[in-house]
Amino acid sequence: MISITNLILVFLFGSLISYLLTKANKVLGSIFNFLLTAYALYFLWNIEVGRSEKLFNIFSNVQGSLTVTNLGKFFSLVSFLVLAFVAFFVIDWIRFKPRSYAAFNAFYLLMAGGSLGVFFANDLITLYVFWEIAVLASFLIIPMGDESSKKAAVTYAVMSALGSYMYLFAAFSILNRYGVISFKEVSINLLNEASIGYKWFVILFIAAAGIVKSGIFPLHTWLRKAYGGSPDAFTAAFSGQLSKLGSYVLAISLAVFPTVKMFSPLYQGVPTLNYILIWLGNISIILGTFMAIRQNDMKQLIAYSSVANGGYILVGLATLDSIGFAGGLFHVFNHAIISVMVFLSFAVVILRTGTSKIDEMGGLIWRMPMTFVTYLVGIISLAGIPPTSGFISKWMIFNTLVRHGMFVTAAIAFIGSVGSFLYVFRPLAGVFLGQLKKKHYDLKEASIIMLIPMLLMVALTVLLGVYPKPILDLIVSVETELGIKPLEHAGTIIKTPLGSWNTITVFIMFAVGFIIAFILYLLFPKAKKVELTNQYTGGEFLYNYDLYHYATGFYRFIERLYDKHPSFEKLYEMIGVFFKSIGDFVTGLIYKPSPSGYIFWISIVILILYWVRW
Amino acid sequence: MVYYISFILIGIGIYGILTQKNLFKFLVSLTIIDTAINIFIISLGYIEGKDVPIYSKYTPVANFVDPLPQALVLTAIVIGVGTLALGASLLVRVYEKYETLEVEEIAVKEARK
Amino acid sequence: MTALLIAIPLLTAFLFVPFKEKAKFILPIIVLINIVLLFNLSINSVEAMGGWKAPFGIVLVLDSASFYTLLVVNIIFLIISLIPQITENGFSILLLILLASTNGLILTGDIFNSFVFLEITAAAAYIIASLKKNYYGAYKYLIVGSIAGGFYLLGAIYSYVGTGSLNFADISLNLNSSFLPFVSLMLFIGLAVETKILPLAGWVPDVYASGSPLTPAILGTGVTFTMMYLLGRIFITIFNGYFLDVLYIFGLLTLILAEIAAFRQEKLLKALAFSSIAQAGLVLSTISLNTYDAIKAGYFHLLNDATAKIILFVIAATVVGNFMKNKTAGISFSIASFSLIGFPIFAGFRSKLLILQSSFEKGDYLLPTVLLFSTIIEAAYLLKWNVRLWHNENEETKQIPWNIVLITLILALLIIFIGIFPDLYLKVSENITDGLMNYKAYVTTVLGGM
Amino acid sequence: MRRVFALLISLGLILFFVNSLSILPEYGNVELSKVSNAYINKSVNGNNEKVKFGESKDLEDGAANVVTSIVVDYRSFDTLGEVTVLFTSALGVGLILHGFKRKTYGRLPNFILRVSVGILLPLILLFGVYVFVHGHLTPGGGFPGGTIIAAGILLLYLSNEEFDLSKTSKFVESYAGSLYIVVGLVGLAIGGVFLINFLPTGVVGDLFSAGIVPIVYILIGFKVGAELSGVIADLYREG
Amino acid sequence: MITVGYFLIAFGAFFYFLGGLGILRMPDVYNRLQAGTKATTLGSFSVILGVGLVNLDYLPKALVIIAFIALTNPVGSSVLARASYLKGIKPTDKTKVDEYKGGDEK
Amino acid sequence: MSVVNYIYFILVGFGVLFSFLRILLGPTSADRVAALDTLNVVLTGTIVFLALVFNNGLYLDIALVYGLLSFIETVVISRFLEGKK
Amino acid sequence: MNFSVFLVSYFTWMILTSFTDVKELIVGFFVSLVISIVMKKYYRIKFDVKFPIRVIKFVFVYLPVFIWEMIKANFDVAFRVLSPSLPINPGFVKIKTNLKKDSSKLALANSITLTPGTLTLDVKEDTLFIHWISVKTLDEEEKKKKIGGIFEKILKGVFE
Ligand code: NA
Ligand code: NA
Repeated sequence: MISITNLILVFLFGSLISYLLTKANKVLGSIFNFLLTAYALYFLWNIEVGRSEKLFNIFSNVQGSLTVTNLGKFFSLVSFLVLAFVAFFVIDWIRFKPRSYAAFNAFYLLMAGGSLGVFFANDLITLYVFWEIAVLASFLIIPMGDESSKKAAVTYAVMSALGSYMYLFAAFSILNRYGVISFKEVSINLLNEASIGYKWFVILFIAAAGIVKSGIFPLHTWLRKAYGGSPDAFTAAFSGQLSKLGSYVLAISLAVFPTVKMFSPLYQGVPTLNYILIWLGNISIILGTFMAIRQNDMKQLIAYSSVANGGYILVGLATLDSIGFAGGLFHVFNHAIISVMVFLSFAVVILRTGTSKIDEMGGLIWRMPMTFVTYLVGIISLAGIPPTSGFISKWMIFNTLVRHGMFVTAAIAFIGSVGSFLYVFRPLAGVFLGQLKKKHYDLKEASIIMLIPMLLMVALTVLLGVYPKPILDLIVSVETELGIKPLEHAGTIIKTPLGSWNTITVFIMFAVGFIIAFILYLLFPKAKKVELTNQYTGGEFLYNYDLYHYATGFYRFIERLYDKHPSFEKLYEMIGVFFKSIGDFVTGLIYKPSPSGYIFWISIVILILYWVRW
Repeated sequence: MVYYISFILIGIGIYGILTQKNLFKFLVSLTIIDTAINIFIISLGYIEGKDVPIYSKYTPVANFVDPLPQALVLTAIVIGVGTLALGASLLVRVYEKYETLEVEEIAVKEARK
Repeated sequence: MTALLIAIPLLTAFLFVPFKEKAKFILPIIVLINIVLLFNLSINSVEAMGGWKAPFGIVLVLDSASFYTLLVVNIIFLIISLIPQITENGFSILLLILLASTNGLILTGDIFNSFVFLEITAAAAYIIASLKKNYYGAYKYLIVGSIAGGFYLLGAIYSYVGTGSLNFADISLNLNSSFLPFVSLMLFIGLAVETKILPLAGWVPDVYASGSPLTPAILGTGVTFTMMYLLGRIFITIFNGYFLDVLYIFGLLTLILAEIAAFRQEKLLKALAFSSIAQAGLVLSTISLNTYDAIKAGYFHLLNDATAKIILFVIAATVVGNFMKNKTAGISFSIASFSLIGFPIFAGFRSKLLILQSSFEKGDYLLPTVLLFSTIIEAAYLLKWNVRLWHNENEETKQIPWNIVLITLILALLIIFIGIFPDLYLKVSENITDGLMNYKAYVTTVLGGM
Repeated sequence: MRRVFALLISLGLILFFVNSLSILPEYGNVELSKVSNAYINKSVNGNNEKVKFGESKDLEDGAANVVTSIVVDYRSFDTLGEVTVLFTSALGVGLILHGFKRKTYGRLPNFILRVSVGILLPLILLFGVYVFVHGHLTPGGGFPGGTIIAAGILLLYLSNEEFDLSKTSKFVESYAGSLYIVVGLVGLAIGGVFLINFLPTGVVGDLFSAGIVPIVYILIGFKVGAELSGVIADLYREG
Repeated sequence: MITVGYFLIAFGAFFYFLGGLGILRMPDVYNRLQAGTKATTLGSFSVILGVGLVNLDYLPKALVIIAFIALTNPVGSSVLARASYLKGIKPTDKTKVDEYKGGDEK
Repeated sequence: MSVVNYIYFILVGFGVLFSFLRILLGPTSADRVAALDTLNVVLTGTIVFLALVFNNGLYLDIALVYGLLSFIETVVISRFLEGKK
Repeated sequence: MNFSVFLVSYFTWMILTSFTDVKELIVGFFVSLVISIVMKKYYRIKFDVKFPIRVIKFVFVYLPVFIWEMIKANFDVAFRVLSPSLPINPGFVKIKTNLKKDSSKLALANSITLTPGTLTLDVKEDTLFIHWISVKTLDEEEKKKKIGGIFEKILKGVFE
């Protein structure tokens, strides 16, 4: 078995090979990508926890190293599951990409390599290094998407930089204060740290990187445009894999650095800091849900849903409760798979129709039934409807919230769940149901190559919804490692103080329900199909489809509630404008049209320095 | 007194640069400042009752003012001349390009581009 | 022998006056000779010009700081000289003069002599600044540069009055402390203009963004490096840390303000010019921390900045349109940008780490904060420009010459190499730091056992 | 308002300088620095005798004009730099004004000026040469001498619509400058040090004294004359 | 000899004074030049010759300077007067005749 | 003969003062140049006189250089004033 | 090489160096030689057999008259400047001259400039343009006599 370091290097240099291969033959390069990610997945499945490798000297006295932990293993498995599936999808998808395809594949591997390093980094700075590699690689892929992606990429990079640099600042502060950076030693030092303020600063600053990456309020604004604009297949990996780096860092800052032991509990064993993070998660849930509802672009819609789901994950992790934390981790897995299903089916739709606007489509179920099924299962899981695995994780989180008496939070999480019904239904109805447009009559279903990963994900989701044991086992080992009371489960039965959950029973119940519903559907007469253009009014034919597309103003009644809402997106835009005006001011200050200005400054500097200093 | 004169000349030069709007006058002000600095340096080497630092039949043995500032000023003057020539040639070109040496008119023409 | 580093390029420049156009062929050879010669000189030697010993005559001091600075600057000249396309007819003779004067500035142990070389450098710089018909910009530079030169001269004279000597080492030993404020203030004004410290760096955007690749490529790298060295020599070695607190504040202000201004620019070259100002500010405030690690980090970053800036400026001024038809150049450009922003793998990351570590070590939290904040701004505009240059399609694009592509690519690979194995640059900056900080050794070397 | 500000700033700067008077010696009451003392007594390398005009022989430096002995001997390296500044400027003026033609006024040249310059010119040149040949003995030297020569050329430009400087000046400039460095290099070869005064220094005050000093000053005279003439020629052009 | 020399110096100084006064009092540039040139030329002759007489060592060079001034001073004034005229600087209103009009044409 | 020195410097002092006034008053640039030219001649003579005052013949050389340069100054400025046709 | 240039230069050199030093004479010889070679194109005075006579005439005839006229001129200036009414009656006049050589015309122009009430502005062929501080007549012959008068005759003797 090769070392992790070598595997990472294989990815980093593999990106060059991938570039050349793809340049020569698109499919070949993509197959290479798939094989590499698939091998990594296999490698990670078999990797033994506790392995440690020296990496490089960061400073003469500080050594960077890699260590395999259960937490890292869990996250990396989830990641490479997503990466491998998306890579498989890309094998066919990339044939339709006219430019930048070679760079796409190269950066894809670069991102994978970076992520691998992040999950096995043993210290703050090594993590940062790989983190930035992954960020850079993803930044490079984003602008290969549509027009809006150019700006989105920069916004993404800036927000990432904000998070990363807060993290880096904290990391160096720690290095300077304790002389160590490995997670284990740092957490020991933090436990003995006398200054409460310092602990707050460190944890919040480190968490900042995770907050940005997983799109938690208030640093979520980059997400809509970045997901919406980036290349369609990549969005799946972006949401399914890359955002999980954020969750990973959040898990580290909350559990590896044991906040429970560092801060006195505020309520029911949950420390203040965690409470604050839970509230950030709450807001993200609300915000993501309600913003998703009003999107017309299906990718941007699910992008907002990612904000909400990032919120769920954070809420789960921040409880630091046996079941809550497990729920958070489980949701990491679920959301990863859901993202792949949803965004890959979107990728197919966009590939075939050339648009991502909901109101420009309709009735695609008749042309792309398999894609529809993938999306359907994806959103069922997303909405947390049993018997999918999406329900289990949400249920674990609800359970914990209720148990800890956080009823407001629980209510919010519930509202978010209900809201998700609303938004996932909009693409469902707008894109797949309803009238098929004339121009879409000749559309074809996705190719076999594309369908394989999509349908495998469908199967996986249902399977794990029924039999979540493999995941739960992994989660238990993580919790054990982190000193959190491990989840009690018996393969398909999850035990909680509020009762237990038997996945098989639930599955059977729902399966029966579905069958009955389907029979009913077949029995009852169907509505007559009408051509959309056959509408007329006052003797005039109407050609303005959009006005009559029923996805237009779909949730107008809800949207009216918050039409003129204050938003952080606007706030950041304002900050941008503010900086530009400062920029103008500074430019004007320094850069003068006449030499007088320069001499003015020389004189002023002399006068000020002289009179101030001496 | 000489110190004050050179300081005032520096002040005049600075004032000139701060208030002028004609590019040529900047060069003039610059020259004033240069000259003032040179006067100042020379005066720093002046010793009352002493002679120009040249052994000659008029002053066969040393009874000289400080020769070093003079030597330095000689260098500074030549450097100043060089700068002046460069500035002048640049002005010729500026005038050729904008047909004016007024700062504001140039700014207008630049903005129009 | 040390004097040959100045004499050879100067002699060549004089000889080639009647055949200015031919100078571009001789330039690389001369630079190469200089580098070879440099390696044959012994470190920690003092050479008295005309045989007049310090403090009476002018001495050239070759210690580890000046040796390595010379090495860096001469290599920069070598790189530039290998791109003859960017030197317009006759301008390469100016590079010979500039080479002589920067070498002189680095070697000289005499404050008035440094003024003279400063003025040569400035004169050559004004002329180079006038490339691409940028006469007005060059004129503005000339005015501000001359005033600054005047203050530097005054500083030199004041130190003469306060010491009775013009020798650096002598000044360092004997300068009457009542002179320190005046002398350091005046020298600071003189150097601030050339080292691009705000608010005295207003000339930079005009000069660097004229569209000529040569102007920023040489002024923003070789000359800047020389000036930063001189600044270090004066304020660290000679004044032994006096005044550095002021430099620290000015450096920070420069860093943050220039980044904000760069963010606002609508022309790439102007943005790069402001970025160049900002990086100078960063280096300045880092070395102002006046610890071994900080100074090392400062010069290390200066090296990285120079490497990146050559690539950025040369490509930005030669590539019209987008990178898709000039992919290699585009990749080099992006690598240089990433290095400036400080992404891992790239050299700039290393310097950022070193700066952060050294400032934390000093107990300074302000510099890291400002640095990280300004890096975000820098990332914003550099990445924006990268995206624009890679992904705009409508502009027409010309192929750029192979040697520019090759040289920038080699430099870009160097950036990655340094990012992974930083020892080469570290060694250089350690040696520079050693030389600059070892105040006693300098004085003893120059003045003998005084 | 702008003027008031400018006035305040200028006054502030003047005040800044005036404040520095507290550390400066009183005017006319300066103490000769140790360096200058050594220069005047020609004792950098340890000569304890008093220097006497027309008598002292074979000193470390033989120039009667102490300023010259500083400029061309003790601090000759500065002067090389100074020459380079001028050289660079002359070069720059040429590069900047490249492509221009000789300026004309389009009117009858001034008869009186033309004729008088015709008579004066050789005398001006002679005087210029006189000044730099005696640079080590009398006030003056290569820079004023060269300037005088260039002034003569300027007069020629002013009085004559056709005159244009020949290429010869470029060669004069080039060779004079190069020879300066060559003199320095010869010193390096003979004495092991760049710009060392390797010729006998003679008797203080003698025309043939001071070693390389008069030679260098003559070279400088030619170079400066040629350079300034070149600058004049270039500035006397138009697009 | 020395007395004569000093007398000449004092005499010359008086004409220097007159030259300055003429420059100040005369109404236009042409008249100013008239007064200034004549007075300063004679003044210079007198002063410089006086210096040469007081110290005979200086006499040769003094004569060179006198010759030089004799040649350049009137030329300078002529050149300036012509330039003023060509630039169009108006003479005083008292000026009656102008026979120079168009004198510079080829 | 310090009496002569006094006489000389008082008379010449007034001459210089008057010229200065004219330089300041103008009104045209030609007037200023005329005054400057006069002033320069006076100064040339005065430098010669200084040779006597300081008993140093080197001033004669200086006077010659000064005289030459001031003549050229006048000619240059005149040529500049005259302008193009 | 131009011999007259050489002579004038060498003579000037000797005055400048006070005829003292043999080394100076040697150096001066070479300097004058070079200048006379370089300057052959630009010099205006030619030496011939009549040269000594000309010098004698110049020194003993021209100079006394010139100096006398100049002193007169200065008292004229003194009178005008010092009198409160500033008695002037200026004008620009032209006079014809018979002198042919450039150098003699220059001498005439300079002489006129330095003598009472007149200032030469320009010379064009045989015409001198003069600023006259008190115009007394506009008659050609009388003008010529009053302004150029004696000098023209003397200069003809000296130069031509
Ligand atoms: Na005159
Ligand atoms: Na007259």
